[in-house]
Amino acid sequence: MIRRLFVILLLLGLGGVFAGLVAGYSPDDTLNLTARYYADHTAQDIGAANIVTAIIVTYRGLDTLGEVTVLFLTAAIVGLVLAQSRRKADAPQRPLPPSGELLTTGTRLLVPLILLLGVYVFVNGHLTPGGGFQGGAILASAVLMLLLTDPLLRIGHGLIAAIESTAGLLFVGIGVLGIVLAGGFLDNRILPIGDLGNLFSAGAIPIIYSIIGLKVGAEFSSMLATLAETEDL
Amino acid sequence: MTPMLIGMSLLLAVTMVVAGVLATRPSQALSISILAAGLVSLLASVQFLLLAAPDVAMTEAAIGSGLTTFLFFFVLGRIRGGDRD
Amino acid sequence: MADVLVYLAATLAGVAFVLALIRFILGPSSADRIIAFDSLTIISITGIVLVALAEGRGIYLDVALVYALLSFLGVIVVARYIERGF
Amino acid sequence: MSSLLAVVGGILLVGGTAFLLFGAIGLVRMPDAYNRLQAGTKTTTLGTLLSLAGVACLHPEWALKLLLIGIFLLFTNPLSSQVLARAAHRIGVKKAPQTVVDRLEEDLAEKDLGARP
Amino acid sequence: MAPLMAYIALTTGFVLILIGLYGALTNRNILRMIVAFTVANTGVNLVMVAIGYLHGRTAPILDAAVPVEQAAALIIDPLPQALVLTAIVIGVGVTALMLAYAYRLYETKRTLDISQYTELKW
Amino acid sequence: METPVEAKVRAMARTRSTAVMFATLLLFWLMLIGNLTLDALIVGVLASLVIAVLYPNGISFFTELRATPEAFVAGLRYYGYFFKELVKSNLRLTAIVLSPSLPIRPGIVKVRTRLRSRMGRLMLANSITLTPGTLTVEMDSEWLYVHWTNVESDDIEAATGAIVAGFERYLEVIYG
Repeated sequence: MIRRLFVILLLLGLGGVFAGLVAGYSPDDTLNLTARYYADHTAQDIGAANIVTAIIVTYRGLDTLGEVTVLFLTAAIVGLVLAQSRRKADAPQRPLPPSGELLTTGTRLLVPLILLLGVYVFVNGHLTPGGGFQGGAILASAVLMLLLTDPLLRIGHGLIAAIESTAGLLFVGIGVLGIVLAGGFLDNRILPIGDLGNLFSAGAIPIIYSIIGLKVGAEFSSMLATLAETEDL
Repeated sequence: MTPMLIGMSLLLAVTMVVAGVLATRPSQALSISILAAGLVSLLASVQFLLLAAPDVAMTEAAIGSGLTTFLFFFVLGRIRGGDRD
Repeated sequence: MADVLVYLAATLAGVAFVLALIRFILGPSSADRIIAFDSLTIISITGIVLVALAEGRGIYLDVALVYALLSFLGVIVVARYIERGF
Repeated sequence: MSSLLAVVGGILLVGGTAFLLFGAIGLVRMPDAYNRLQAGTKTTTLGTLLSLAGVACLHPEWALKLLLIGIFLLFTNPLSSQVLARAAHRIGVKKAPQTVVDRLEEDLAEKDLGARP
Repeated sequence: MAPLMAYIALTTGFVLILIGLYGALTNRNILRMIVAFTVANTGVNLVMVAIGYLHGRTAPILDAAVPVEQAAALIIDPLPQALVLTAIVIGVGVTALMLAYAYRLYETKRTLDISQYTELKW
Repeated sequence: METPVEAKVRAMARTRSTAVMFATLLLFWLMLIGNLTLDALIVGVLASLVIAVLYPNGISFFTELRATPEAFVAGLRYYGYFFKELVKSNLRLTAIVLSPSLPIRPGIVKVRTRLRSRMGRLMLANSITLTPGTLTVEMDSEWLYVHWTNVESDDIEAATGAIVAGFERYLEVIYG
């Protein structure tokens, strides 16, 4: 009881702070200096129509490398934590209800389309909303749908690891290529910038985002597969 | 059409708060709590779109609501006993 | 003229949204709540399309596509969970 | 001409959302989960399709992407409803008192069609 | 009237943070605490995006509606959006990690009640 | 053991289905992109090829299609009939929902189908779900279990005539 009172007091205090923040919020009318720089220079410097993508892949490319690394470490740790709980191949399995003909056929119909949508999202990252992270999540959703139809499906961890590490190496390789050929690490101008709005424009951004998409998709898929392979408790 | 957008924003805000309360109420079945948390994320994605952030909206729909909910249900499917408190 | 109709459509969709939310709150069984969740997300797709119309940006439709896909998968996951399919 | 198209689009939009509204009323009023599912599926599908058609009339250059969303919806929406109905039947969600017959229940009692939990 | 949208989003975000914190602090079930954490996570993201919003402007994507020359007058601040995008992706990683640990904890003691785990209490 | 001839037939069927899958995916890609420039085409061909080869289980709208003129006509008539039924079903549901007494008489009935192809059966189930007062609950070889808001007849043949026959007529020509 005393505990709950303490929690409520704490939240009231925090609520007071938040109310002060909302009351003191004064909306800007114009962009600040950094945002103005991005708005004015992205089209000439990077050639990407989506300014958010330009920031993520090029202006702050090193942060994205760190982010992908964090995600990789997370997937690896999830695999490590759950490694001992892996279901044995000959362990008794409780009877699973069959997924039914409709869901099976629907999966076979929809999985290729979902994969295609994922590819579309990350290839078009520099023109439309979306990019590697979203596209990767959609690819992992296709894997999820396969797992739903057949919960005992084994997804080859070797293939996932191969895609993942190849994509990681290519990502760093393109970054280093940027130092050699252009202005710095992960500079996209190793390829011609092209015309704003074309699919083959913005230098190396579509390639980098495709690599990120494959890598993120492989990481999320490995997380899902690891969780699906644990034993029932 | 600003009034329409503001009305939508208000409706979404109220719904998100209601779904948030449903998600954290201890008397709810755990699967419904997770579903309500997923609903908060999905509606937040529409709210992001209203705030002119389509990139964030897509990320929230694909990752924040989609994958998180799936992971929760996979773990919950393994820990059936956890549904009781 | 068309503007008035768009406003009317948004109002109708809003009322439908509120009704589905009521079913989500009340729903006696978990199946009822999942049905309400499904309806809520599909009404939201109409909402996204209306936002794209109001702002005049066609690129928002990509979000609607991803949203439709992910909400569909969410419903299937919950349905398979309650029938103990995994 | 274009204003005529705009009016047609607006009317389609209002019709679609009206179906969404009727479906939501059905969702609240129907007595059991299966009937609610019926109300939910049909009206949301047609309602969303009509709204998409209306927006396509207002903005003809978006028609292709709207068509794609429509095709997607036409396949995913009934599929999720069917999976949900089967799951509800498997866990034994209560049927309304007006229900007159349930052949699936009878057949399940005879042979084991899918392990019931 | 004018910048109402940012106020609504800010308030919703803060309320969601409070709801999530309350749920995480009062619930005893580990999975419920993680659910409450994701609600608070969504609230934080909403606040960050709302701060970057400028009234009457549109998304930072250049196309026919936003020509390059007028970009600075038409778009909103892209930097918070990039930050939130990162935050969401890391958020799902953190959630997955917490869920894996919850599974392992359940494996050792067959319960999810946090007050049963007293080994590290001093 | 299968003979070399059988193996060859199977390999050919597989190649054909992969090619159809590739064409379907390319069509979807062009619809997604919305323009027909060279670079979009290159990426689309590459992506469709990789997906079609990596996921050989996939079936598409056209995999089991009978490529005859009759099938094409039947397809058009099927969609006309389908949309007519969809609108009718919505109007009827609206009438039920808005009437104060809520006149329903629900039940789950059993019907039979003659369709064999997977795509045709999926389309049949989806069509039944979207048409007046019916919702597919379970599909088990030739039997379909259908939830009916207003049970008119409990008899298998009569129910089949009322629910399935209208669509089966067209789908049988299209997919077999």
